[in-house]
Amino acid sequence: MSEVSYVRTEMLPEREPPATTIGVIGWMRENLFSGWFNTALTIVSLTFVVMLLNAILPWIFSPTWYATSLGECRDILRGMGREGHYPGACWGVIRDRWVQLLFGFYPSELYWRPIMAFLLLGVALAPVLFSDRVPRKLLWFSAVYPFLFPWLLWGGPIWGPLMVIAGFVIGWFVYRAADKRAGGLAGIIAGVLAAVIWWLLVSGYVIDGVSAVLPIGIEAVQSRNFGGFMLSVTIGVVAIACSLPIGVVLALGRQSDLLIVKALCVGFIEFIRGVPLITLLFVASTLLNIFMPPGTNFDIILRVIIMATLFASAYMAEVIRGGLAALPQGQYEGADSLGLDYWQAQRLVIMPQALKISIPGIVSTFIGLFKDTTLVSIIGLLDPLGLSNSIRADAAWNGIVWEIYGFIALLFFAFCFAMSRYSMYLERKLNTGHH
Amino acid sequence: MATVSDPPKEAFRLSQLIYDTRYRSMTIQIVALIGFLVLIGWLISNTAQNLADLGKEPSFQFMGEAAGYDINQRLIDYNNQDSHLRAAFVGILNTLLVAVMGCATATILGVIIGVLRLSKNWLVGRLMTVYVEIFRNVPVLLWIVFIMAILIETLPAPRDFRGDDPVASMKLFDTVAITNRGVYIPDPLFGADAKDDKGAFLDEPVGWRVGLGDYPVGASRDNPSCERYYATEGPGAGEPAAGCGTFQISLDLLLALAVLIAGLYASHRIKRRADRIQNATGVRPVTWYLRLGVVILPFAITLWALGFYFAFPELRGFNFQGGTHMRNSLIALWLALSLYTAAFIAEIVRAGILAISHGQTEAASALGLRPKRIMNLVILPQALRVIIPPLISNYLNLTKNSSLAIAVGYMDITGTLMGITLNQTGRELETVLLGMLIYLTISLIISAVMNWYNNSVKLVER
Amino acid sequence: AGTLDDVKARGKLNCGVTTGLVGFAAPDANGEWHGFDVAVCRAMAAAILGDPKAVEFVPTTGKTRFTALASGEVDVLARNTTWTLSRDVDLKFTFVGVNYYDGQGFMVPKALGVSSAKELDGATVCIQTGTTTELNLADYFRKNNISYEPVPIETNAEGQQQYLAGACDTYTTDASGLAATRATFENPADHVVLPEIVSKEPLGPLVRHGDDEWGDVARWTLNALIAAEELGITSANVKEMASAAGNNPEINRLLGTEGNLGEMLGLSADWAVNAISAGGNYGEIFARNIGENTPIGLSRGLNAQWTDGGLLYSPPFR
Amino acid sequence: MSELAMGREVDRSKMTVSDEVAVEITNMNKWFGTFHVLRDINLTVQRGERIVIAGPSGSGKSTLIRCINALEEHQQGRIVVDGTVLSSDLKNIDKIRSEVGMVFQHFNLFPHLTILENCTLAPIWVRKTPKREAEETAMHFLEKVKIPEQADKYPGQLSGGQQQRVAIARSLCMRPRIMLFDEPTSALDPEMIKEVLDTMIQLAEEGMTMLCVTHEMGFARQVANRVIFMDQGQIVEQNEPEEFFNNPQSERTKLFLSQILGH
Amino acid sequence: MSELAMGREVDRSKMTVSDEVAVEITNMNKWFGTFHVLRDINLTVQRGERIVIAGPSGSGKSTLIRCINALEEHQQGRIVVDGTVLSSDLKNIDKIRSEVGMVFQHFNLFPHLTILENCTLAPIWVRKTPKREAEETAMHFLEKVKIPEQADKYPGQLSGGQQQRVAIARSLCMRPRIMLFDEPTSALDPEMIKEVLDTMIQLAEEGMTMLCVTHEMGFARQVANRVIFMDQGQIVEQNEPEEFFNNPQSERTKLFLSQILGH
Ligand SMILES: Nc1ncnc2c1ncn2[C@@H]1O[C@H](COP(=O)(O)OP(=O)(O)OP(=O)(O)O)[C@@H](O)[C@H]1O
Ligand SMILES: Nc1ncnc2c1ncn2[C@@H]1O[C@H](COP(=O)(O)OP(=O)(O)OP(=O)(O)O)[C@@H](O)[C@H]1O
Ligand SMILES: [Mg+2]
Ligand SMILES: [Mg+2]
Repeated sequence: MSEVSYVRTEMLPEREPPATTIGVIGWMRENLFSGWFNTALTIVSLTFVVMLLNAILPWIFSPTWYATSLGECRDILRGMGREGHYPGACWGVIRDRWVQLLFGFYPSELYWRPIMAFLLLGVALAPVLFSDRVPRKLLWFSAVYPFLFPWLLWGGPIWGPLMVIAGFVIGWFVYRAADKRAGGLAGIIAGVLAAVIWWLLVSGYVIDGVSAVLPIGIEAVQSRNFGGFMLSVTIGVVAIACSLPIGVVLALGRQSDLLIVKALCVGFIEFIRGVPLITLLFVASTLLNIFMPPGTNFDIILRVIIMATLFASAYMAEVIRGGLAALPQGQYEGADSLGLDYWQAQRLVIMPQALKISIPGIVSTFIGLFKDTTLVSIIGLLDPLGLSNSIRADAAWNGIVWEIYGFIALLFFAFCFAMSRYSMYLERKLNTGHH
Repeated sequence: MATVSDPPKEAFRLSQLIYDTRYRSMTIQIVALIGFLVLIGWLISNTAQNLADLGKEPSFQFMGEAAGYDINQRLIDYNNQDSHLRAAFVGILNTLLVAVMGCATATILGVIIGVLRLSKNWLVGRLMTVYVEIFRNVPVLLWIVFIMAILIETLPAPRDFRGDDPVASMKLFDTVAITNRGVYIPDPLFGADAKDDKGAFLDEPVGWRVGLGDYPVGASRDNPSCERYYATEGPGAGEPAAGCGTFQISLDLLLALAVLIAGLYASHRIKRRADRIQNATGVRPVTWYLRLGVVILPFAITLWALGFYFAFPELRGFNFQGGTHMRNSLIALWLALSLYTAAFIAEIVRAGILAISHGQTEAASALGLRPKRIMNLVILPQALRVIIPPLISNYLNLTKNSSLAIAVGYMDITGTLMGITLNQTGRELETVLLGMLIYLTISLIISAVMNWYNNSVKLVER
Repeated sequence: AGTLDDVKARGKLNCGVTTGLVGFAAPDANGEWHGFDVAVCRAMAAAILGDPKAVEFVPTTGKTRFTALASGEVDVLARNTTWTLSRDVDLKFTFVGVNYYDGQGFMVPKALGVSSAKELDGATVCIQTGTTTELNLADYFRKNNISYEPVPIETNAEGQQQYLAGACDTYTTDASGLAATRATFENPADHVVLPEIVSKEPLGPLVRHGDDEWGDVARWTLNALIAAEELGITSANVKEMASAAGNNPEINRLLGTEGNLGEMLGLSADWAVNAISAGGNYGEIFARNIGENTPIGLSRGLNAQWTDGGLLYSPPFR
Repeated sequence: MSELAMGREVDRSKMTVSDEVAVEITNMNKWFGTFHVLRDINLTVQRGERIVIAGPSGSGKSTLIRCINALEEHQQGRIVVDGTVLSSDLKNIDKIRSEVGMVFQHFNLFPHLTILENCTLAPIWVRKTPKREAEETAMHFLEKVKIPEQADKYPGQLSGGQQQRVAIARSLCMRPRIMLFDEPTSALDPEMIKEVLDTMIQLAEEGMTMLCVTHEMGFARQVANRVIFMDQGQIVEQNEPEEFFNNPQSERTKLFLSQILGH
Repeated sequence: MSELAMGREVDRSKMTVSDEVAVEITNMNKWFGTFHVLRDINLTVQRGERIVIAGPSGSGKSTLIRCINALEEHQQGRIVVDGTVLSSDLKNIDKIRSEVGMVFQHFNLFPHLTILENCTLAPIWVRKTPKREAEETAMHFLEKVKIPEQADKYPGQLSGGQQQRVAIARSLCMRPRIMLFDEPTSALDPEMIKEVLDTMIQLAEEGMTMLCVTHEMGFARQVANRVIFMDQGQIVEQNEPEEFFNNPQSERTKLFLSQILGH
């Protein structure tokens, strides 16, 4: 055995690594040129990127911002000596139509309303999405916002949304009263019934009466004036918001051990998820009126929103079911042992947690739905994609293709990319969650 | 010790329906069921009344009437005198065609991109990230019309191939023509298919290698198109003409496929034998050439014997003739769906591989396994369990998204049944419901496969 | 209540148009709709409500247009729709007249050297789906026993794009559409419209079956525009002519200075004055939207007054 | 097993057993599917009694006490809690649950609510106590379990021992007449076991009726007035703690005790 | 730290050290980016030696032994394992890896393979052993680690201690000449530590050359013939266990030992 005993008397200092492993050279060796295969890959990709940019950049840089027709663009480019198949982009069409692509036919003097609605959406979502940084008081605003949003967009007398709120309030009081006398389930049924009766039968007269006396309101805007990007966002936001409660109910139904309820929920969810959205939109455009009592007439955008809501609810139900499944059994038992009944347990203990876990999934569902709103162009709604056709039907811009598609793609990309990043951030936060 | 006396056996009280856990669930379910039935009844009665007002009796009779329109791409015989039902069937086949092609391509692309995204090469990794983000965050419909526009605008038109000094020329030794009407590729044909331009049969078949010809399923002697099929002599005797039978199966193709499958089976046996030898001796014999040969040789011989040849596309008249024509609409839809779905699959593949902890690779390399073996024996079997369920749900999405075919005029089931048929007959209720039913069936089949797979590969846990 | 009352109560006319077709209907940058079909709706709005701007335009596709009308979502459909028996009888609509006599034609590039549709054997044909053209085309080629390859497209803009890029050899649609499309080409002279007109395509506004009062309003508004041209009433002189009864009794009856035609229709006496002031008489509308001095440059052709050898022939206002 | 609770003298003065019956179980049977978990259980608990249930894993201890507050349904036999017969009638179940507190092995606090909210949730919604009053009660019990200062924190921010004490306080806020404990200390680190056991002892000293599944034999010796030994779904032996530990009758009990006290 | 391995007398009869060199590390340096993890390491291990490496967290212990079987690349210096110089030559790396077994803190068994398949995978694919033979070897080693009856189960069905023993068996199936252990017991519950340490002692008794990163000082005392103390990427002190524990030289060693044995 050799001399084993060894004591280091002075500690060695930290030294710089060999030059080839650090700095730009080290980084390139490590990340771009490690081995012949990687080197080849690097060269191929570089060539590809250069070729792509070479093809696209000259087209993009084209001084046609102020052109008023495609012909004028062509003249400008010809004047610069740029001819050929694709001499350059014709950006005039974007300058001419970008407002329309954003707002559709919404009256221009009322643009502040959708802008405000979407800005306030941010405020209303803040307490939900950034619960750790925003005061909880703001939740009140979040609760009112679902009524504010449609009012701002569609306008009309203030009494409409107020009466809807009144329905909830009435339902709540009836629930409280019936709950005391007859217990949870009966209370809920009575509450829901009271609210529905109020909305369907009573509120119409009340609105008419009150608005005759006190005509407070803002100018009404028909939903067929909605268009462009605003239409996409509106469909997406309304459908997701409305699908949330339906999704919760469906998810609970699917989780329950009541066979018939479960079968109904599973049937609905699987049906909706099994057919393409476009067929549901066909239903909206051709069949929904047939299903309704004779004489009812929703306009097409409302019908689309209804179908989009049903569509989103099925996906939402699955997302929430995931959230429910992630909760430990002990939470249910804890609530049971304290004597909370089923609905109290759901409302106070289970749902707050399950929904929080589900937020990233909800955001993803929203992104998916939002992208899918472009499908409404197929049934003739003028979302950005539908508008692109109308714009091309204008004699001045007949023949334009890439500029509009590019602009629309950019809008969608910016929006969806931001949201997907946010949802990833949420997921990380949930994974490392503090409490 | 105090005792509680037994309460008297109680009779059934109405309140038990609500408060007794035994009956309560029944009550809720029956209320739900009644509510559901009332809703359905309400919808049906509304529908009936509305239809009566419009004077439209729900009926599927129109499906038997002549469709009157033409479909450019069809996998089975079809002309404008065929029924709407057959047109719908052509549509279903087209849907399935693009779905299958899309799933295959999306998987291949997705796996490559997903793996490249994990590459140590910074540039490649970044490029793939850009790809994934761009494709996921832009609506698929936009991609479809975008790619269609690219195909139409940037590829040469057939007229560019014309003239003494054509602008464009065919690719791959004049066998493939890429035009903005689609791509023409060589068409694999058998001896029996040799016909002249007009589709008439050549008097002199190509020697003895004439193949077996087609078999018309559902042919009958009453059908005038089948005259030649039942004839025993004359040119093309025994050959069914178009329109004979519900559909026709190429016997040559069937035989060739059978031989191919047999070859694959033999190759599988060889692999099994190699496994056995390895188990016995530890050394795995080299068998790839055997396995390749046993697949390819018999297949090639069969093809030769059946008079297999390629029909090359050729510019004649307005268009290229001969060869298989993959139309723009198909290509655009196929590419867009594949590229879009590939972005999602890439993420799934990446996540699947990342889900396998680094420790697994380390442990395997510490045992002396080579990287390729580690991939095959350790990483992939585990990653596949993570990857396949979401993969299949992406297949489902792709299939559903194929209904956007309508945006580029690809005649799938949405284009035929829920498109032109709906429009020409005004039967919204019947066509849309039937269309939904078809999609639902396809989806349910796919998800049944998914569930079966999920259950069969669950990792065993404590 | 009848549609007329509904419209009056609503204060707006709901009018179904295309999602965009050059010359016939398209929104401009301000969201205002313009075009030949649009003008009919504006005239109707003016006649009924006195305000040509009181129209809501509902863009429809080939697929959704009939449902929109049948379900009551629109009051009138002015979307270059061909009048056919089955649409009238089976789909239960009433065509109130013809505002454009059209026929399906073919456009080909000059370079192709084709001079007749019969030479199109084996050609690739771009065709809008969901229209009668699809069936006409199939019939025509079958009748002449020649083959073709249809390329279905959804909108005119797409058709134009495919045709220009050479993805189809010929583009077929109504001749008006062809001319309109050709007019916006960079080099219109490089393309010809073939002489064959393979079908009759009388295009006109339509309403639902069963509400004849409303059908009358639509029918006679259209007729008023046509008659106005025949009688020499223009947007420039209509005010003056309506200010006092003139010596042409028909003009007087039309402009409400004599008789009670407006009342019979359930409209005000000056309904026709309003309709004509909205965008002028038929000839003015034609000239402004699709006529020879517009980029589209259609000649009147069949759509000239009967007095000029055309087919436009308004029943008398009496 | 840990004998950590032995630190102080236990004051048995208030730990009197009254004549009233708190829980009475007669011929109770329960099956999970075809598996017979509880067989002919007969058990009477007087008000003020402190019962410790012990037995090997899987012997049905948890199932037994979960039957008492209807977390599990039993299929045969009778359970009477505080004069109320446990039937499938929801009202009875509600009544019993608000009379019976339960503490779990894994605390089962609600992570999205603060400690105070955890404690006031049930009083407010089930007992319909005004919020102010519920909060006062909650603070009282939090002081009793010695963590009033944590009231505004979330469960995730507390140690295991603290969480379990909150769980006890939460149950007490409903002012239950019977407390059930299901291995309240077995998910805890040794240092924390003591603080929880102390709290339980304190509760016992105040005369609470307790049924406690635990392997803390020190606690059983000090506090219990009966130890019940279960095996294979049956009550095999029950006795006073002294007798039970020093002079077990059944073979199985002896084996179990030797294992559990052996090292 | 747990001294659970102390249960039995260790038989040192076979634990002889030969003259042959098993591992020789000369002036080895390694950086992670610009961070200097290993600094001028010099270490010679004789065949049959059992070396325990200790040191504070982050001192580079894991990195050092991972360099020995090329799981990490070193940038300067020479490592010779069993006569083979560790270079970037793939063949050498393969050779070394099949001579050197490694056991990880987190077992890293392959969850999709049964225990038996885990053990036969490498012998079949790397050593080209016939399957039958590989399985026999595997069963032999599984018996040695005392879990032959689990051969057909999946890793997920085993307890941590069992899994770690399987991991040891899996390494042994390659019949390595040197074994590396990286904190093999630190992810285990106390009861399980003992069974794993027992297995390792048994291995040592049979004369296996071992390098073991561990904080089980009882094990070090009983089995090791050298303890190496590392700090900040350097070998600060090495000595025989008796000397090392009773008479540490360097200040850092003393501090470390006081912390680790302090309670
Ligand atoms: N929900 C259930 N479904 C089916 N079997 C169950 C269920 N809950 C418990 N069991 C089984 O019933 C038996 C008794 O379980 P129980 O939890 O009451 O035992 P225990 O005595 O509390 O054991 P431990 O000391 O491990 O907590 C066990 O065999 C268990 O596997
Ligand atoms: N892959 C890596 N990249 C960068 N730094 C690393 C990497 N692996 C380890 N390090 C760093 O190198 C240092 C030494 O790590 P090592 O794992 O060898 O420490 P250790 O002595 O085993 O500590 P422990 O007792 O915590 O396992 C640590 O500071 C660690 O953060
Ligand atoms: Mg238990
Ligand atoms: Mg380490």
